[in-house]
Amino acid sequence: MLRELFPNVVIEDLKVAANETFYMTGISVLGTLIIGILLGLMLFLTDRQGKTYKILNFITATIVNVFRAIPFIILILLLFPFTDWLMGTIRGPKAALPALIIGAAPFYARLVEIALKEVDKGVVEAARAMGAKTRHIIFKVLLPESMPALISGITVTAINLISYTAMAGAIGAGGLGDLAYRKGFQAWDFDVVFACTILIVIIVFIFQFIGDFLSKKIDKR
Amino acid sequence: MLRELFPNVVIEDLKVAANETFYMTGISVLGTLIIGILLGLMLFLTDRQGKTYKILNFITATIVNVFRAIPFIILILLLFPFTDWLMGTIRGPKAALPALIIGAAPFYARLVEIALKEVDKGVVEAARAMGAKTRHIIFKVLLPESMPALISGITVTAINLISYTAMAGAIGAGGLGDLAYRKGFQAWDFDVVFACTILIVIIVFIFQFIGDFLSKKIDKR
Amino acid sequence: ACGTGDDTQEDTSSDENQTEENSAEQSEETTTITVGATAVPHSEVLEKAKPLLKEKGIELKIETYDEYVLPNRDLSEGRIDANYYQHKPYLDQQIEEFDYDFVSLGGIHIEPIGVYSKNISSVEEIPEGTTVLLSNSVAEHGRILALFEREGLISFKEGVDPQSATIDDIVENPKDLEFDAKYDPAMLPQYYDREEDVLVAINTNYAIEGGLNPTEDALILEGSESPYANLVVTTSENKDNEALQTLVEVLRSEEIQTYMEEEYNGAIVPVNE
Amino acid sequence: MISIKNLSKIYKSKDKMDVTAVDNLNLSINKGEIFGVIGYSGAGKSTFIRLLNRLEEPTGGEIVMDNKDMTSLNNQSLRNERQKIGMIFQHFNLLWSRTVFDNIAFPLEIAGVAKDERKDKVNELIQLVGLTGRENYYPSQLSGGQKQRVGIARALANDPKVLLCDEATSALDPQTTDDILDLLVNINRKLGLTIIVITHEMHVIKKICQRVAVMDNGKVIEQGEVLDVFMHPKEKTTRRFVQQVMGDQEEQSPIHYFVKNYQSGKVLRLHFVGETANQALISKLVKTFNVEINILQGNITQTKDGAYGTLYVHMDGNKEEIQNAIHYIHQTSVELEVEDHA
Amino acid sequence: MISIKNLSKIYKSKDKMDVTAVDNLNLSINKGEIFGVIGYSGAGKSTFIRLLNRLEEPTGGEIVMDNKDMTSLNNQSLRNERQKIGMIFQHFNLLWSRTVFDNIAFPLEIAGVAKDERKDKVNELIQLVGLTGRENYYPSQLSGGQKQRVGIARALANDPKVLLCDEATSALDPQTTDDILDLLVNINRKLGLTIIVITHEMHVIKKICQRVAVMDNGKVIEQGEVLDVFMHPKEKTTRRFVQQVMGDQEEQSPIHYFVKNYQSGKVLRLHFVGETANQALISKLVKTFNVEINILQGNITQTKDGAYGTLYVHMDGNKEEIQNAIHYIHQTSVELEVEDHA
Ligand SMILES: Nc1ncnc2c1ncn2[C@@H]1O[C@H](COP(=O)(O)OP(=O)(O)OP(=O)(O)O)[C@@H](O)[C@H]1O
Ligand SMILES: Nc1ncnc2c1ncn2[C@@H]1O[C@H](COP(=O)(O)OP(=O)(O)OP(=O)(O)O)[C@@H](O)[C@H]1O
Ligand SMILES: [Mg+2]
Ligand SMILES: [Mg+2]
Repeated sequence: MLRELFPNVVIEDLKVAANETFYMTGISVLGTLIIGILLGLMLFLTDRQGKTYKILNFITATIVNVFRAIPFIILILLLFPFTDWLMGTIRGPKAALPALIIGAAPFYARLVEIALKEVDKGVVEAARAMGAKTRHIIFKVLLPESMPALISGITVTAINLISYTAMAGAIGAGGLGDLAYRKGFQAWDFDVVFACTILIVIIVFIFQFIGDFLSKKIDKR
Repeated sequence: MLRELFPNVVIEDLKVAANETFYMTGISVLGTLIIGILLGLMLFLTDRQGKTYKILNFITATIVNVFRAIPFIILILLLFPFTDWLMGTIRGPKAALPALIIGAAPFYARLVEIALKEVDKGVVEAARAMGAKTRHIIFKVLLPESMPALISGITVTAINLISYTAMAGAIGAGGLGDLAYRKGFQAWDFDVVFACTILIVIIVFIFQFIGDFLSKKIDKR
Repeated sequence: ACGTGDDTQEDTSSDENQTEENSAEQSEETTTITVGATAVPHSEVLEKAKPLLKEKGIELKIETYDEYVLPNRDLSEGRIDANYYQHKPYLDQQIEEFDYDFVSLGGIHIEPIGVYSKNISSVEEIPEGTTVLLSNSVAEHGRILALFEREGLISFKEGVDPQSATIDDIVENPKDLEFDAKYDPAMLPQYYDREEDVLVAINTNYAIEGGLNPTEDALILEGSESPYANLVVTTSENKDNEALQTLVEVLRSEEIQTYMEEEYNGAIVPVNE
Repeated sequence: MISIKNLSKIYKSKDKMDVTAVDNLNLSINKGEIFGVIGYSGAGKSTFIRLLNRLEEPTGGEIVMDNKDMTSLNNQSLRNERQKIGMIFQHFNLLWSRTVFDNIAFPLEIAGVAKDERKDKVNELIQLVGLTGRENYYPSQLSGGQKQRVGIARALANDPKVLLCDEATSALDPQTTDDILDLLVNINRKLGLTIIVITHEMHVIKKICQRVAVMDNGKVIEQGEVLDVFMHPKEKTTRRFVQQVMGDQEEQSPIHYFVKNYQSGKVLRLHFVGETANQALISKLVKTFNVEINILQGNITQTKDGAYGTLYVHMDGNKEEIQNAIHYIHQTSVELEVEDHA
Repeated sequence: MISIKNLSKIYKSKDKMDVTAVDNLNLSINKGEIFGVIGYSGAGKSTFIRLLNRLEEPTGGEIVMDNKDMTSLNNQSLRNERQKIGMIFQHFNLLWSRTVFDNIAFPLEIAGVAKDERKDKVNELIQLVGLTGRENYYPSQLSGGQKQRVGIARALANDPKVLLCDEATSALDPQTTDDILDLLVNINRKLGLTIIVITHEMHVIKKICQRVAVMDNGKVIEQGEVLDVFMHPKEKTTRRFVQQVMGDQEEQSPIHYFVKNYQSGKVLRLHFVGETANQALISKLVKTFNVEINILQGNITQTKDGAYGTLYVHMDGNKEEIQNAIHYIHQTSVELEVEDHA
C-alpha cells in the first residue's frame, strides 16, 4: 500500500535525512538558546538611559540586526573560515551548525527581549530593593519569570531552524527539507516531497508539543 | 570612490531590488499581521477545557504547524494554483506574496499566542465580570494589552520576511537577497553581496527602529 | 504572427495576461519575445543580443531563473516563449519525465564541465578514497560521471548510458572514489578553494565566476565531443516562429560568438549547429 | 434577591492538599440591602464573591440571583446578568493600556452606550471618586488608592443592580474611604442597589451595612443585623472584629490589667446596648450610692439604632455600697461584668 | 539614623502637567524608632518611601542613612545598603514563579546565605506570618492577605537594619494585622530595627509608632510624637486621621447634634491627655457639684504614655453649679470645649 502511494520514496534516505534534521535542529537549538538568551539579555539590559548603555545597546542591536539581515546562504559562506576552524569541516550537517546558530540566535534574541519586557516591573524592583546584583536579577528574576515565554520562543525558533536546515542543504547538510528538494522537487517526484513534508510536520508537532507542555507546566500564574 | 569599492554594482539593479524587497515585505507584513493575529487568537482562545475547544485548537495548531513545516521553496510550488488564481501570475514579486504570507503567518501566529498568554489574567477576568463578549475581550482587552509584544512580534516577523524574500527569488521575485545571491554570490562578485547586505541591514534597522519606537510608545506600564 | 507562443496555449489562465501584454506591444510594431535563462552566461549573452534584436524589430525580455525545473515548466505553460539554459540530455530527460512537447532550435554554446582540484595535479595522482564533490542537480550527474568513466576511473553496469548514469550505476571504482552529490552548484568553487584534497566537478559558468580557467585549471575537462551544447528550446508549435529563428541567428552571429570567446576566456565554446 | 445554597468551591491540586475555599455556604441577601462579609485573610471571602458572578465555577451548590439560577445560565444570559453586576476587585485589575477615563468608560463600551452619553457618565464618575485632573493618566502613573478609585468608578459605571466589592476601600485613606462609603450608601438608597461588601475593616461594616456575615474557613460562622452582631458577638472571630471598631482595649489592656492596679474596689465592664436612658448611669450611681467611679477605658459610639459601647470603670467605696450599686446596674439594660481584684 | 533634606521628586510628563509627588521634604528619623507616615491617597507616601532606597531617583535633595549619603552611593555600595533595608510593597511584588518558601528565601539567596541556614530562617518566618502548610503554594494560589504576609516575611528575612513598610497591613484582617504589628514591635525592640511605616490606618500608627509624620501633597504638614499629634492635631488632615482611630463620632454625630437634643445644660467635650489622676473626674464632678452628667459618646484609650481620649458628656443642673464645675475642670489638665445649646 505504502509502496504504491510512495513509489519513489527510499526509506533509508528518509531515515538518514530525518536523522540529519534532528541532529542539526537539536544541536543548533541548544546553541541558539544560549547565544540568543545572552544577546536578548544584552538588548534588554542595555535599553535604558546613560551613554554607555546607549552604546552597548547600539552595538548589540547592530550585531543582531546584521546577522539577521544577511541572506542565509551568504551567511554560510561568510562563516566558512570560522566553521572550518571550529568544526574542522565545511561540509555536511556538522558544518551547518555555526550558520544555523548564528542565523537563529539573533532572531531568538529578539523573542527573548520581548519576553523579558513582559516581566512585571514590580518584581524586578523588589529584587533591586533587596540589593540584588544584575546577576541575581537575571538568573533569579528575569529568566524564571519569563520562562514560559522563553520556552514558547525557543519552540518557535526551533521550528524555524527546521526550515533553515533545508537551506543548509547547499553545503551538503542534507536533512528532510533538502531531500524533498533534491529527490522530490528536482525529480518531480511529489511522493517524496509529500513523505518528507509529513515527517517534518511530525517533527514540528513533537517540538511544539514539548514546548507547549513545558511552558504550561512552568507557568504558575 | 564608491565605484572602486563596488565595481560590479549596478545602481539601477540595487534600486529595483530594494523596491522589490520593500514591496514584498511591506505587503506580506500586512497580510501576515491579519492572518497571524487571527490564527494566534484562535490558538489562544481555544486553549481551554471542553471538547469543541480541543478540536478547534487541534485543527488550528495543525494548520499552523503544517504550513511552518513545509520548506519554503516547496510551499511556493504547492501554492502555484492558488497563487495563479489569486494574483493572476506565478512569477515576480506579486506571485511571491501568497507564499510569503502563508509562510510567515503561522509563525507570527505563534508569537501572537505567546503575547496573548502574557496578558494579565486579572483584566481579562474584569472584562468577563462586566459581561464582555469574546469580541470585546479580543478587541478591547487582549489586543490592546498585548500591543507592545504584538508590535515587537511583527517586527521580528517582518525581518524574517526579508530573508524569505531572498528565497522567493526562485520564482523571479527578485529583491535584494536574490540579487546578492545571483549577481553577487553566483557571479563571485562579493562587492554586490556586500552592497545588498548593507541595504538589507539598513532596511532591517528601519523596521526594527519603527517597531521599537511604536512598541515603546504604546507601552504605558 | 506576433511571434509569441500564446496561440499554442489555451489551457492556462495566465494566458490572458500574456496576450494582453503582447497585443499592447504589437501596436508599436515590435515583436516581444520572453526567454528564460539562467544567470551566467545565458542571461549575459542574451543581454548582449538585446540591441541586435532590437534593430530587427524584436524586443527581447529575459527571465532569469535560479534553478532548472521552472524554466521548462514555464515554457510548457506559455509563460515564456523559449528558454536558453539546458543541454540535450537534460532536455531529453525532461521531455521523458513530463511529456513536454519541446523542440530545440539549435545549440548556442558548450560549457565544458570540468573536474578541479587544488592539490591533485593529474589523474594518475588521485589518491585512493578521494572525495568527489558534485552539485545537487541530479540531471548533471551522468555528465560528470561520464568524464570519470572516460578517464577510466570508474565503470558502469552493463547497458547503462554513461550520460544518464547515476552514482548507483557505478560497478567498478578502483580508486574507491567517494562521490558526494549534495551541493549547491554555486558553492562548488568555494570547495575547490577551501578543500585542497578533494575533486570538485564545477559547471563552467561557476568555475569562471570563481576565477578558474577551465582549459588551464581543470584536471579533467569535457571535450568538444560533448553533447552538452546549450540549446534554445521552444514548444513544437512555435518551432517556426520567426522571431525565435532570428534569436538563434543573432546568438550565432559573429558578434555574439566573439563576445563569448572574449568575455569568457575561451572557456565557453560557441557552436554552430 | 440573592439566595445561596450549599455553595462550595474546592481548589484541587495534584501534588498538594485540596483547598476548600468555600465550604457548604448558605446565605440569603435581600434586595436593596448592603450586606457585609468579614473574615480573616484566607477565609474564602474573595472566592465567595467571585463565585457569585461565576468568575469561579462552583464545585457545588446553587446561587439564585433575582430569580435567576446563576449556576445554570448559558453564556449569553450570563453575560447579560453580569452587565447588571458591578465588581470592584481587590487587585484593581485595571487595563494598563487605557487612561483613567477610558478604563471607566470600558464597561459602558461593552454595554454599547453611545459616545456622548459615555463621556458625561464617565466625567460624572471621575468627579465622584475625586480623580478630576487625572483623566488622562495611565494606571502606572497613579498611586495605589487612586487606582482603587478608578476601579470603583468603573464598577459603578453601568448603574449595576448588584455591586460586589472586594476590599474596595482597604487601600484608601479614611477620608476617601468615607467619601466612597457615602457614595455607596447614596446610590444604595437612590437606586435600590444591592451591595455586597467584603472587607476586613469592621468600621466599614459598621458604617454602611445592614447585615453582616462572618466567614471563617470557608464557612459562615455568624450572621445577622450589624448591631446584633456588634452587641452579641458569639464567635471568637467575630469578637475580634468587633474589638477592632470598638478600639482594641481588651487586647492592649485586658481587665486583669486594671484589676491588678487597684487595691480596693471592683473593676466593672459596662456594656451599653443602645438606649439613651442609660447614658446617665454613672452620674446616677455616684449620686445614689456612696461610691467613686473612675472611667478607665472604653468606647461609646452611636449607630443608627442608638448608642452602644463598653466602658471599663473602677468603682471604689464601702463594700456594701458597691454591692448595692451593682445590684442597681443589674436592673438596667446595661450588661455588666464584674472582675474582683485578684 | 535617617536624615532627609529638601527631598523632592517630580514626575515629568510631556503632554500632561508635571506631578510633584514629593515636595521639598525634610524629616529625620531616629535609630531604632518606629516612624509612621500617614496621608491621603496620592499624598506621595509610596514615592517618598521608594526614594529612601533609591528605587526612585530623587529630583533633588539629600538622604543620609546611617551616615551614608544614599543619593551619592555608587552601585556596589547602594546594593550593600539595600541588603540592610527590608521593604514591604503595597502591591506585594512576589515572584509568581516561586513558591511561598522560595519567595521568602529570595533575599537570603541574594545575600548569599547558605542553604541550611536559609531553610531554618524561612521556616521560622513562615510560622511567624502564619503561613504554615502553604510553603509550597504559588502566589496565584493565595488570598490577598496571604500574599501580603509572604511579602512581609520576605522583607524580614535578611534581618534588615531598616524596614520600609508600604501599607504592609492594609490587606490584612485585624487579627493578622495585630500579629504582624506585634512582630514588628518585637523585632524593633530586640534588634533595634528602625521601621518606617506608611499607612492610612491610624490605629497602626497608634499601636506601634513613636513618631508620626502627616503627608499632604508631597509635603510633611505635621509631625511629632504620636501622642502629641493625637492630642493636638493641628491640621485638618491630621484631625481626620485621628478621628479614625477615636471612632468617627465627630463625623457621624457632631457636637451640634447633641446640643440640639438637650433643652437645658451644656454639652462638654472633655479631652483627656494621658494622666491617670483625671480618670475620676466625672465621679468627682458629680459628687462635688450639684450636676448630673450623661456620657454621650467617646473613646478613652491607653497608650504607652497613659490614657487619653475624648468624651462628650451632657452636664445638667443649676446654671451656677455648672459654671463651677466647668471652672473646676479648667484647673485640671483635661482640655475642655463647651458648646451651649443653640
Ligand atoms: N510614574 C508616575 N508618573 C506620574 N505621576 C505619578 C507617577 N507615580 C506616582 N505619580 C503621582 O504621584 C502622586 C503620589 O503618588 P504615591 O504613589 O506616592 O501616593 P501615595 O501617597 O502612596 O498614595 P496611596 O495611599 O493611594 O498609595 C500621585 O498623585 C500619583 O498620581
Ligand atoms: N487558585 C487557587 N488554588 C489553590 N488555592 C487557592 C486558590 N485561590 C485561592 N486559594 C485558597 O483559598 C483560600 C481562600 O482564598 P480567598 O482569596 O477567597 O481568601 P480571602 O478571604 O479573600 O482572603 P484575603 O482577605 O486575604 O483576601 C485561601 O486559603 C487560598 O490560599
Ligand atoms: Mg481576598
Ligand atoms: Mg501608595
